[in-house]
Amino acid sequence: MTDATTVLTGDGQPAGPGQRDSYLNHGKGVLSWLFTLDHKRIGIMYLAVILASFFLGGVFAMFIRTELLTPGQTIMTADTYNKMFTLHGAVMIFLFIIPGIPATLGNFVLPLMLGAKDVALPRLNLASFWLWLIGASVAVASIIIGAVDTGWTFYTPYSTTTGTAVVAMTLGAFILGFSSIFTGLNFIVTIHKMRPEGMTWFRMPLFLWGIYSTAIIQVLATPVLGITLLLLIAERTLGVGIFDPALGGDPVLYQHFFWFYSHPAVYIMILPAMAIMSEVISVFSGKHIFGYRFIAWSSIAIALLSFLVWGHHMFTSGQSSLTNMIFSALTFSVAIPSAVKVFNWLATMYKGSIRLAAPMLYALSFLFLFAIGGLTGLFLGSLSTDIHLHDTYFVVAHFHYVMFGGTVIAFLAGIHYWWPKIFGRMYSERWAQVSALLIFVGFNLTFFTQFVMGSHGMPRRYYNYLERFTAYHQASTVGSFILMIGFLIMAGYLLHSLVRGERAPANPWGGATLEWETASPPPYFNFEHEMQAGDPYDLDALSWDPSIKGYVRRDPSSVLAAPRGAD
Amino acid sequence: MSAHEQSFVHIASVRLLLIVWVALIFGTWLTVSASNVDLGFLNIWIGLAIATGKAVLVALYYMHLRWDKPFNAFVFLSAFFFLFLFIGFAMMDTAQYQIDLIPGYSPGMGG
Amino acid sequence: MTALNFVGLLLARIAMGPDPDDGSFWMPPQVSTVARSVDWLFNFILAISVFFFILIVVVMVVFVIKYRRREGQQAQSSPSHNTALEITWTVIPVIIVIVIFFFGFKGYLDMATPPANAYEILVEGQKWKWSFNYPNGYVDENLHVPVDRPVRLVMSSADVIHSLYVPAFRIKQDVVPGRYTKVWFEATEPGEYDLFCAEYCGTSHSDMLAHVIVHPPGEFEIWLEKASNFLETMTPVDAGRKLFQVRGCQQCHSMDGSAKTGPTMLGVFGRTENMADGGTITVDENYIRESILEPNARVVAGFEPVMPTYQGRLKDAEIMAIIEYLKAPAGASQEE
Amino acid sequence: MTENAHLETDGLAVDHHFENADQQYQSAKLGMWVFLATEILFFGGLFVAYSVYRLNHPEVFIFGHHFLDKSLGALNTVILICSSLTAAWAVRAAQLKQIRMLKGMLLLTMLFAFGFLGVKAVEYNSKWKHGLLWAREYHPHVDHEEASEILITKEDFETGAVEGVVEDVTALQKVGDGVLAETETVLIEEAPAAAPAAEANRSTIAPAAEGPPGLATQGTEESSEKVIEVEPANAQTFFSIYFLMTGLHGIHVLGGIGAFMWLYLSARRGYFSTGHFTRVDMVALYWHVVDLIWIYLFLLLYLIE
Ligand code: HEA
Ligand code: HEA
Ligand code: HEC
Ligand code: CUA
Ligand SMILES: [Cu+2]
Repeated sequence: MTDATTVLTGDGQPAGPGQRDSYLNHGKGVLSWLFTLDHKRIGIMYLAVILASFFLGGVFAMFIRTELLTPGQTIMTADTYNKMFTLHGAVMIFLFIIPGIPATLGNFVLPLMLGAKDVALPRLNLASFWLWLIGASVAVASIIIGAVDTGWTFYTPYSTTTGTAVVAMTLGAFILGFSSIFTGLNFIVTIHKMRPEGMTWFRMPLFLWGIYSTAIIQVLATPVLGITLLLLIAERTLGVGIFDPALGGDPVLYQHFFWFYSHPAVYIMILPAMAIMSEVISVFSGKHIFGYRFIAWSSIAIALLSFLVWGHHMFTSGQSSLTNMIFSALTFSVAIPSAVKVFNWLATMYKGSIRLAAPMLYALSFLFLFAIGGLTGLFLGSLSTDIHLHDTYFVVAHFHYVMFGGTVIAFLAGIHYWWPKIFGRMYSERWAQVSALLIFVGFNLTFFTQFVMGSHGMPRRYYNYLERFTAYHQASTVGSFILMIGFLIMAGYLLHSLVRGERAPANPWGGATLEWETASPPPYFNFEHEMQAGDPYDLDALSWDPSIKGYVRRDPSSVLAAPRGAD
Repeated sequence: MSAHEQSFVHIASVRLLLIVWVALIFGTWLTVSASNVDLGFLNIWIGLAIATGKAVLVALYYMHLRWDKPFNAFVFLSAFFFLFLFIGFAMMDTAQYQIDLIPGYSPGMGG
Repeated sequence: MTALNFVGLLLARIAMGPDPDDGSFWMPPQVSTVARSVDWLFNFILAISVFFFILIVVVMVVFVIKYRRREGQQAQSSPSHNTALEITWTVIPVIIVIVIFFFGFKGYLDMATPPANAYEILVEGQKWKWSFNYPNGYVDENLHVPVDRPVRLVMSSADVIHSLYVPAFRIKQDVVPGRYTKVWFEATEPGEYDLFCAEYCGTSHSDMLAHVIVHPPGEFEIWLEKASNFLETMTPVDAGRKLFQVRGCQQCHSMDGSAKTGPTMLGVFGRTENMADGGTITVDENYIRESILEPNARVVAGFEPVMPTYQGRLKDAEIMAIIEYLKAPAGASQEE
Repeated sequence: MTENAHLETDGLAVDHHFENADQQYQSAKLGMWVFLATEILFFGGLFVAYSVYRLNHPEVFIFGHHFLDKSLGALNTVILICSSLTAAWAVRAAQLKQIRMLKGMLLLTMLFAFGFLGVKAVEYNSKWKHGLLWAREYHPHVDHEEASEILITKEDFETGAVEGVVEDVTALQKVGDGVLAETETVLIEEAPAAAPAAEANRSTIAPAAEGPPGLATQGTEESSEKVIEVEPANAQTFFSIYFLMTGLHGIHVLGGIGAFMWLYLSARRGYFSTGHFTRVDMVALYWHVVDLIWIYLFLLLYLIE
């Protein structure tokens, strides 16, 4: 590994003379990024495009909230509004949150945690990124050629009869599905085949357990989304009459197909979030994680049980009563492993040494918000209450609490936690706290009001609403603007950190997983040594070194296996 | 995973390949003949049993599962497990709500 | 942080003012026999949720305060797992959710099994209109029901999926093309309540509303009798106007000259229309009749052939009335 | 009966992030199996649709499958089994570095695959000619260009050669074991001697006294009564499912041909002389799954009774 001379790093910052070789400056030019096989670069490219998608989805959200400021028309027509929430939902789900954590942080961190040089199948990894790009382009193209107005669920027969660009959007989602499958497949293989010496299954960092469980769902559920969307496309283009009642098809069967994927998909969203939580809470409490095995097993349990509950989205759909009852009963089973995790995280904080740095602030808001989101799932899982609450804003609030309050908040925790590792720079802690606070307050104002109006009977996907819901909607809209300001601040200080941020030490937080053993940002081949793994939560093995403003291992040889031969 | 583990690959003999081939052809003949005998509801199950027998032969011998890591077989089988789950629930539900359906409803078929 | 959140909630509460529909903080008024049990379960789950939520937040806050990192201080040691404890907090939620499931299931059984003597009303959903067919053949755009009497709705859809939702009754059921779905309720308070379409169905989904009018004892029959006779009691023009509203025509046809999904009906009679196949047509009685019964036989240029047929759904006398209404000068159609 | 061999790992190029050839091979293999699992669930959706419709409307499937040609289906099954044999053989050849044998087997496999598609094309063509397509394109009709296959024509009714058949049947044509009528798709079947003609789903157009000429030989000698079965409602569903399943399968066959082509070119370039055989192994695994799926499709679509 030679010292590089002055080169441009990937994010455009000039690297100082004599700067160490890192994956960021290992190759130059756009092509060295677009066709890289390096999991770290792929992770960063994913991060860029996925945050862009989040921004796009967020813009749609702000249009939605602005329109709902008053009943009737505020800024757009009904047809435009219907397209807005469809695009908001579809972009947020298919482009942003499903690939979200695994493709970005998972890609970057997973091989590092394994002490490996890369994922097992780097070409597939790149292919998955390209599929994402293609799929996203097709989906975004649908916006240009007339957008879609079906809701992100594409229920037939509305989706087979509407005149909007359903085929383009579903084709996009179909391609994105394969991107997701390949990511999951890759992680399964990597975790099976590339664990370093000493890392038995129960010595894996819990982040890996979470990503692994996610991958199981990605691999087993996503193909069904694929065939569902393919059938929908065939329905529209050829008229195959499987889902379209006009041709003898069954629209409720479509819903079974859709939710067979899309329910497990919500755990594709939350499991990686939980995975991040286990790392962050332990590290910022300065404590060994509590109940490792329960947390690990509960991830697998959630993944498997998630396949048994899809019918809870269909309690009022015409699904038979017997099926309703079975699905309601099974639904509650998923709540148990989630509860286990929450309690274990709390117990981890017990007698700890808790630092309220930005990642931990997000972790604490996660606990707060996910508890609300998850607990409101109980109202929905229970049959008689769901009949009333289904398709109202109560559901909208529920899923924003779990998806935003859960996944997005944990994603932010993860971004702040690994940011120094990824870019080798620190961000402004003070601004991070301000934005975390704004997001927390804005979020609750936006969506807690929606629980109340939902249980009062405000249906979702409503462009127009009765006078008496106005106050709720307006409070919600105000909240969403606070939320937006929080995000703009975040975008500001993170961008600033890329250029001006203080240099980060290898281990700024005192994490004991392997990614903290290499430089920030890591060199091209990740580690100078072959690594071996110890207990990933043995935080006592580290001590603070004020001279480098970071943590160092008391006994570095405990993680080093043989030195690496020249590659 | 570890360097000291010996690489181990199975190579199927020509004889084995041919024997399996004969068995598969025989299985095909058997399914076709079985379908010509009217055994009521049993037909479908017998057919499925023979087809599954053929599938198992292909998987075990042509796909080397018999000598492969058990985990690979587990992965493959779990796909079937989740598929049956899907089929099972879907069949249970659709059968239950049949009475609500308007028989032969298909206004778009033009007749 | 929690304090701030409570401030947020408080602000929201103040902004909302008193509960607008006379319900409680969470729920609209209870107007059906099942509402009470639904609300009971809702409150039960709410109590459990609040308990666990407060537990979690309090524990979290206490830990954060008590074990806050202080200069040079390390975490104290404590076990990193405790099987008995972990099993406890696995089993307790298991028991709780079983209880919740049980009550939800029990409440649902009541909602799913209508009493034998229920009064039956046929409901049809179409974009973006509800029609309620009473046993005597009368069709209304609102749902009128007697108080204290089980009512069963047998529902079907003419196009896409809709969903009939009456928050005050706590009932909701999708209306699916190609099948009959059913729902029942027994209203307990006379009054007027909202009925929503809860399944997204396109442009005017949020305007696919109706009222539920619960009549005091004895008055429902009187209302039905009077309403059913409108062809006799009203002038043909008025009856036509009513039909035009009730039967969903105005969802697609305006009376003010603007084109909606279909051409405006303002001054339609005697108008010369260009047809999609290139010909022209002067609108007369026969053409209107044909448009209603076989809408796609001849399609007006510039419009999609999406108008549903009313064959078998409108009686001859009713079509006559509609024709009279469409013939009437604009003034007649303005008056309310 | 079997030979075990230790792979020579020395001298094989190993990607930089792997420690040795075995790890690389096992990773690829696990990856492939996971991919095959996704394939099962991908196709699985169609099997769900099949099961649901077949369970609820068996008459549609009974009716529809008569129009498929069992013998062509069986032929294709045999072809695919042969291709599986050659694919498995190709793996063996690659493992043993028998390059000529490998190339031969790859060529044979591709040949079989094309053969399969050819037979499929014949079948599709016949459906096409009679309008037996998926729902929106489902317009069954007699193909008058194939005059020789037409069993009964309008004249037969007029001359009284056939009695008792409803009037608007103007021509009957046999397609597979099914019979198409000009105005209605009907099926001529043996009526069980004792059973009354009007079973629930066997609504009859008319029990033709003699049975239409030309069909008499079809039946067994004992029961002479023929029932013309009317097309059940939503018969199009069968053909939708038929085309979806065989179509998706056909696309997989095409993909397989592409993959074998790639292997063949690699073989010609000498790639497999180095001892790498992972690629052949992976493609063969994929191909066997394509075969596996067909085994079920053949049973479920052609052999319904
Ligand atoms: C990240 C995504 C995510 C997650 C994690 C969840 C988690 C859960 N969801 Fe949610 N859900 C969605 C995303 C998600 N959901 C989406 C997107 C929709 C709507 C889609 C649409 O229609 O557009 C939806 C809709 C939805 C419905 C359908 C509502 C309807 O349309 O009528 C139901 C019904 O059962 C439901 C239930 C649950 C349950 C029981 C959980 C459980 O997993 C929750 C478990 C968690 C806890 C229980 C909290 C933690 C535990 C404790 C605090 C301890 C105490 C606990 C006990 C005593 C049990 N969800
Ligand atoms: C991940 C999922 C996700 C996320 C995060 C959000 C976020 C938000 N959603 Fe979401 N929403 C859905 C998924 C999501 N939504 C889905 C699936 C539906 C159902 C659709 C359907 O019915 O079909 C829905 C529906 C939905 C509705 C209901 C519409 C209706 O039924 O009529 C509403 C209404 O208020 C709403 C509002 C919002 C708001 C205000 C946000 C805000 O939180 C958004 C805040 C974000 C921003 C303002 C972007 C700011 C970003 C930047 C400035 C850049 C940041 C850069 C860096 C961090 C570097 N959403
Ligand atoms: C779903 C929308 C829809 C509904 C509901 C609907 N129509 Fe139409 N109607 C159309 C469209 C679109 C056209 C133009 C295309 C055509 O001629 O078929 C049309 C055409 C007509 C015409 C011919 C107009 C002309 O300018 O020549 C008449 C008359 C008419 N409708 C009457 C009615 C009446 C009466 C009803 C109710 C009983 C009704 N429509 C309900 C959509 C609708
Ligand atoms: Cu009808 Cu929504
Ligand atoms: Cu769900």
